[in-house]
Amino acid sequence: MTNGWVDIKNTDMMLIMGGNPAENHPCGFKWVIEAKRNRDAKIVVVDPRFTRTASVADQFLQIRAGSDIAFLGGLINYALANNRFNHEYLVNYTNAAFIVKEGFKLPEDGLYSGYDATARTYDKSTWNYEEVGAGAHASDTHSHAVQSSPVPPPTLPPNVAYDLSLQHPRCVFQLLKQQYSRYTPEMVERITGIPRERAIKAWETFTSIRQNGDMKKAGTIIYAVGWTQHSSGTQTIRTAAMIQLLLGNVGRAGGGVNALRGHSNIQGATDMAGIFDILPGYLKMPVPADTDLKTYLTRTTPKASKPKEWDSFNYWSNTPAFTVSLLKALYGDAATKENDFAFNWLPKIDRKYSWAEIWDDMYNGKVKAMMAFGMNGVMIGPNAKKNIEALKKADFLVVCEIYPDETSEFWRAPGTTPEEMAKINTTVYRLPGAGFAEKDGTFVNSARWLQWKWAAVPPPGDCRLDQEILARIFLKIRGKYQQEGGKLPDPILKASWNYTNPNNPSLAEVAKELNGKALADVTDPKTNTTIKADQQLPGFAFLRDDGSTMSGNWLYCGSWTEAGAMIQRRDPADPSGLGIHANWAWSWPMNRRVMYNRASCDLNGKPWDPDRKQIWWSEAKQKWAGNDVPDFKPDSDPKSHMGPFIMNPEGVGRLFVPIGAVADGPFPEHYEPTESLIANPLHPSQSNNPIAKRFKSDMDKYGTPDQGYNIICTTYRLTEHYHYWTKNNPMNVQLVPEPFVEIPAELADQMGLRGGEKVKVTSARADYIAKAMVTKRIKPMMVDGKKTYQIGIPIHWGYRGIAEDAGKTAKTPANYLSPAAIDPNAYTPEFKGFLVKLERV
Amino acid sequence: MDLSRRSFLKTGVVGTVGISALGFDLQPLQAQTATLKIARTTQTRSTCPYCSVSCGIIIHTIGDGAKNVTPAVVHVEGDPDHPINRGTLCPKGSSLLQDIVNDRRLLKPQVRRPGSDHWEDIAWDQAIEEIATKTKLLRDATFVEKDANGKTVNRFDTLAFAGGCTDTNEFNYLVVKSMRAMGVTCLENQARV
Amino acid sequence: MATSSQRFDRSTNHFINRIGLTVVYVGELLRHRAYTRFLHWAYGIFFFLALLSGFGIYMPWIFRWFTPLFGGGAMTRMLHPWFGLGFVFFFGLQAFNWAAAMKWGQGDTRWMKRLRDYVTNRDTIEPPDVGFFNGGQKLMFWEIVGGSIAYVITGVIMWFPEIFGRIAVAISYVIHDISALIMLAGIFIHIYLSTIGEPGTMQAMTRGTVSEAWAWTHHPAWYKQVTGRDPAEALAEARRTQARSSGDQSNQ
Amino acid sequence: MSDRKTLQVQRISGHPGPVAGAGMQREEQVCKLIDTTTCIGCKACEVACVEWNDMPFQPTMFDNTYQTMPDTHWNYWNLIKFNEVTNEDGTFQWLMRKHQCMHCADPGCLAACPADGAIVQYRNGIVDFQEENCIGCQFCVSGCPFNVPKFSPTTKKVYKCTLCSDRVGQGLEPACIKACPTGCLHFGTKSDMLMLAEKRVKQLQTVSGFKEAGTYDPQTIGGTSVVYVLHDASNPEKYGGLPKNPRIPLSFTIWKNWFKPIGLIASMMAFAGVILHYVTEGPRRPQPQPPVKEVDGGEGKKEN
Repeated sequence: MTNGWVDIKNTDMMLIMGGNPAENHPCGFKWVIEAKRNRDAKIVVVDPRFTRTASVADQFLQIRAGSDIAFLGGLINYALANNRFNHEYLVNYTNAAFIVKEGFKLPEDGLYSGYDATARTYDKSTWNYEEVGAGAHASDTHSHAVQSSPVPPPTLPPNVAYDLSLQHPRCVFQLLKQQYSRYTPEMVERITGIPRERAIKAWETFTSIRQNGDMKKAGTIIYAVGWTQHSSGTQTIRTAAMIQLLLGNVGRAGGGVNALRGHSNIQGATDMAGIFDILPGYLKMPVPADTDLKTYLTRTTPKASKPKEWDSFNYWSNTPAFTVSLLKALYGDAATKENDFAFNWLPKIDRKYSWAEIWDDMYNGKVKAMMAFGMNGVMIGPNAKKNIEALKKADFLVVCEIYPDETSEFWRAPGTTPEEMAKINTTVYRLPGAGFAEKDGTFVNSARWLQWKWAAVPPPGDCRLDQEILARIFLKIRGKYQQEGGKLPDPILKASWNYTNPNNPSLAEVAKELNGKALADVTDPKTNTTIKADQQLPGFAFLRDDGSTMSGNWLYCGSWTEAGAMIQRRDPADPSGLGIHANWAWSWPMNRRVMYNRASCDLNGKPWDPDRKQIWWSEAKQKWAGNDVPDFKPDSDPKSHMGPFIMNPEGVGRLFVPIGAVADGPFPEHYEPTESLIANPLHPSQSNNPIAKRFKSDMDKYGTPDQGYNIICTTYRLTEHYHYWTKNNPMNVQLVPEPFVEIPAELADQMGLRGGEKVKVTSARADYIAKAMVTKRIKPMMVDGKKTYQIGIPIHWGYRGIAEDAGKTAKTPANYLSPAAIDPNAYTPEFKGFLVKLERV
Repeated sequence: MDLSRRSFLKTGVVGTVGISALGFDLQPLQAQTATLKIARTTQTRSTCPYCSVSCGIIIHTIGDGAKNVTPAVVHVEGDPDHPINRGTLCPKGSSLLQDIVNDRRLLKPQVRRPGSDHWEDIAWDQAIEEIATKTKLLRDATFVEKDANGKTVNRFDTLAFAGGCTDTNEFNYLVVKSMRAMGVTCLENQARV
Repeated sequence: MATSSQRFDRSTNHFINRIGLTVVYVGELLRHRAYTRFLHWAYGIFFFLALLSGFGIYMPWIFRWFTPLFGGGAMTRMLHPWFGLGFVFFFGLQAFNWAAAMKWGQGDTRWMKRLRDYVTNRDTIEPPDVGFFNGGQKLMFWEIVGGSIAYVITGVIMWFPEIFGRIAVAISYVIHDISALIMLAGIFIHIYLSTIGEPGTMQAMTRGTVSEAWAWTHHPAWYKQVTGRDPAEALAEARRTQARSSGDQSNQ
Repeated sequence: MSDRKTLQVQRISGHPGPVAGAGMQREEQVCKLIDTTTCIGCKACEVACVEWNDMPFQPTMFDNTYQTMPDTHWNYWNLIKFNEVTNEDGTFQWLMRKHQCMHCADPGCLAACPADGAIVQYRNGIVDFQEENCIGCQFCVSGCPFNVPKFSPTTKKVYKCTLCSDRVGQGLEPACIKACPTGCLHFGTKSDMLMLAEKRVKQLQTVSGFKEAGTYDPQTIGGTSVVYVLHDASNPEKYGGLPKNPRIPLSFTIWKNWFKPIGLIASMMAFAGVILHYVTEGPRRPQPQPPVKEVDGGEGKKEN
């Protein structure tokens, strides 16, 4: 979330799409209701089903799963055509005025310029800004790219050409107009199945906050994995961000683009780089070409790219300080200036190791072992049967869990015969971990708040704390390398593990390490404050690239300072009434509660809405002041025209994303889901996302309508259950005892099906059996002239659980059905909107 | 402490059967409500482990923290001070007691041997020893120090680590530290999906 | 057995009649055989159990002191329907036993018309057409039959409210109450008449016999039926005998 | 702090005469406000209720609905009723309503209950079952216009929502109210809740276009300590059978309060009657009676 949970109460308008917060985030949803109750805010809900969220919405639109970009593109088109944007914000805070390189082509035929059909990749060199006075130089970079191997990624020009009148035919604004002029109400109706008059009404409503560019009101967009879990997931979210930039809603109280993360600490897990492609604090993973630290830092540290007259903070220019501080934290004294701070000990990656790819690798015999700590990989899928088959080929599996789960029992998944079982040679260790109440530590919520929790009870039985289990395994391995030697033992032997109890590290000690401390005296030249060696750092401004500081995650620097654990603060005061709660816990970055809040003020530093003052430029103090912590250079006079989006080298928000930061195009384009009933009405010849990845194993099959897969199926959670966890909780099992399939009443009538009867859902990959819930909440829709039905399946049941063990279910996990097709940016599988057949059992 | 539900004290309303045979009993009437079951519990502040709203919760355990007491959870309720949830909880958060105290919990380490059709108990030390041995064997057998172009890559890409959604920052950091030190590239988390 | 005439309950060759002994002394007549008496006391007991438990529920604020007899309010409530069923069961058997004798006749209608004379003890002995049971007894019998049916129907409804719904229960509740109140009134009259109201009656339900005098006084037609003698004559003769003996006494 | 709290009683079931000591203390009437227009049917209130009251779990069945079970149960006092409604104008609504004891000002259960002290109404408006006095007759079940009290075949007693009298007595809010994520549940004094309700109703009418929006506080039973805000107050039935004009059957008011004692007295008249008969008319003995020796005062009319 750019903003926060409580901040939603400040909004005047909500578009809730690709998410069902009433169902999945009920306690956060209260702030939606507060806005409705106290500000007369409107709620527009767009979803394939009439959800619990829809039940309290002002408008509900039933959309075909996987067609979100079309609806949002239509919204952009509507806003542009009806003057529903703010010119000042658009020109100064976004790259609308930037001029794009010659040779860039919009995807009228479904492809941007630079597509390589054989490699299924784009050459992104034309996806860039025009450099001032360039033109002739344009070909240089290109020829350069052809000659050298591997291709160095294109870089942004330092001095960007721009046109503040927004009239230049290649300025971002004109290209944006051109791109989305194709998303007419008629086209949107064909693609999404939403009748045009209803779509127009929704667009009118949402953009009504920016009538004639008036900036008083703010609107928010709230989404969740209903957008992410598509083969164009990232681009869908991009479209939302563009709408918010266009409408001037980013950075403002009650505005923003708000991802509602689905779990208690996956925001933290992302920050902490529990994923293959980053290092803690969103630092990039090294690639083989990064032969030394300098090369890596040159590649990953962006340079400001902006109109000459403007200023850009370009915060990522501090990448070297962040990186070196991280290496000091990881390897301690073994990381020295001389050995490049042990940079080369880090693995270097040259391909993707994302979730679905790991399973594919295991299925293909490349990955031989897995350690799963609280991650039920079989249930999560996609194409879960393939995951089961993959595990059968593994050498060993370590599962740390608190309940018996499907992954640890893959070897006795339903349908496995004793003979087959005898042939499964995987050794499975199932280690009893500790539940949340037995552990302390920090969770990061969707609003980026780091909150410490305290342990209430000791782990039961012979359960151990997770960190103890992990530490003991690691230290045992380290001991073996110490005794026996082996391949590259140094990083293992020298990884910093200086905890008071190495076998069971105190999480408070780890939290302090995450914040980081000075290793030598460090002085901030501006304020002349000195942090003495061994003192906790007060913030990431003190991080250094010379090895005199260490920090496990620069984003968390400031979370546990000499003043104490900021993450344990419990002062609920909120003097501004804006829901900032600045002294409750701590949020990254540097306790800023609304990101990019510089954009809440006009060019002169005055809040757009005087009733919702977040920050402002204090002429007297020559500083930015406010109720929130300014997410900005604190002393940057508005006259210097520094862009509010300090994490972008441009300093402004990106309507157009240059140089392939988003792999499938600078502007989002609607592509059909991997499995779709229709050819893309925009460009039937290029129906799907050209660079979305599909897998090629014999278990990866993709269905088509010709094969009889004629119903769209989507998967989701219920408010009564939580993934694959509450099926062990008798209370939640009582609330919703059995799996079911939600089926439109019209379809059920056609099939002669009554609620409670069993149905079989079949995808190209597997079957799923459950009882039918016949409902009026899903209606048939007309998609590109065809009558289309959608059904829905909650994901919560597998083959171990209270209902499962009692024999009340068919023991078919929902993700048996879903395809392994992944988004090219976030590598998230397409769990929503695939094709199935439906039959009575 | 008397934890029994709806144990009523009766002032006047009840009892004294014979005396009130004619029903007229002029004692002032006050009916006793049930005992407040959390009146004497120990409270621990925690965070709900489910979604990302991060509702503050209060875990009530028996005993006052004295040495000779093993605290057991008797009730879980929202933390009214928490700015986001302000004491509210969803149906999952409200049933956290059954997540903490649950007879389906795994309580001892187990192993399933190759070809076996059942779990066997295994001692912790034995399990850790076996896991470490297998991991080292695999790493030493498959570690890639240099790629085809002779560039240092230091990859251990045959072992995957899958992190869960409720792992804390601190735990995740230890994962990154230990796994990246071994050269693990297949590092993924619920955050991806 | 002192009679050769056909008895209404001859067909009842119940084993209880073989166990229970009925001794008829000289000057007495067989009134109720053992089976009948057994039934009477059986439903009598259940009647009082049901009555006491019922009134514990009817108005606990007055009758709460009944409930400890049954183990408290909830237990009382739980037992009450079973008491009721017990009553209905045994009374049902009695109803079959007595069905013939309870048949309403012309004489009974005449008897009802003379009720006032009966209450004020105007007649020395009952009119000659009063048989084994008089009209009042028959009326009470049929009231209990009707009341029992009402009890069972309304009782079952109140026993299982979740099946029958709240309105049915609300109506049943009133009918059940009314039926109970009528029977309560009836039981006072019944007990009175069988004890101090008409001395000599009680032994009909204890030993099973009545004196001949009792018989010709209260049930002349039945007396005539079982003895073949005219009740009026029998009375006259008895008076004469009494006069003689009292004369003897006064002469002493 | 005391763990126990006594609450002032205003009314007692099956109790003769006035409530002794009534009016000894001031006490505000408390009230739950349920705004069905912001209810998302999340069932947090259901769980909070089960958890607070430590009620045992029970198996449920899939029934083609999100609703947990068809109706409340003796160990499940709080149930959200889900209704998919297509209105006459073609608009579709998924209505959710938290169903529980309404804590009527004029409680049908209390009126019906014959057991002294089994149901009490506190001065703060809470209608509470005191199970130890309950005799399990289930008349309260019939007396309730909302079908709330439920009988346990195991304990032979009747149970229902207590409005968390244990919590309220200690100054806390009821468990369901505290849990409610959206704030569709609210707790406070009745007057405050009515004010909030009116405000919300006005907003629904003017901003959200629900012309028939209204408050549900049925006066046929004297109002309730649980008040609903409905999108369509003209048709409460569509919210899972909320009666428009809930009433207590006359049998539990007129019959119970008036005719029952009168009937009893009438019955007892028979007792008086036979005594009187014995005194005035005397017994009726088999004839001939023994001769009378002397007659005291009367003219010996019995002598025939």
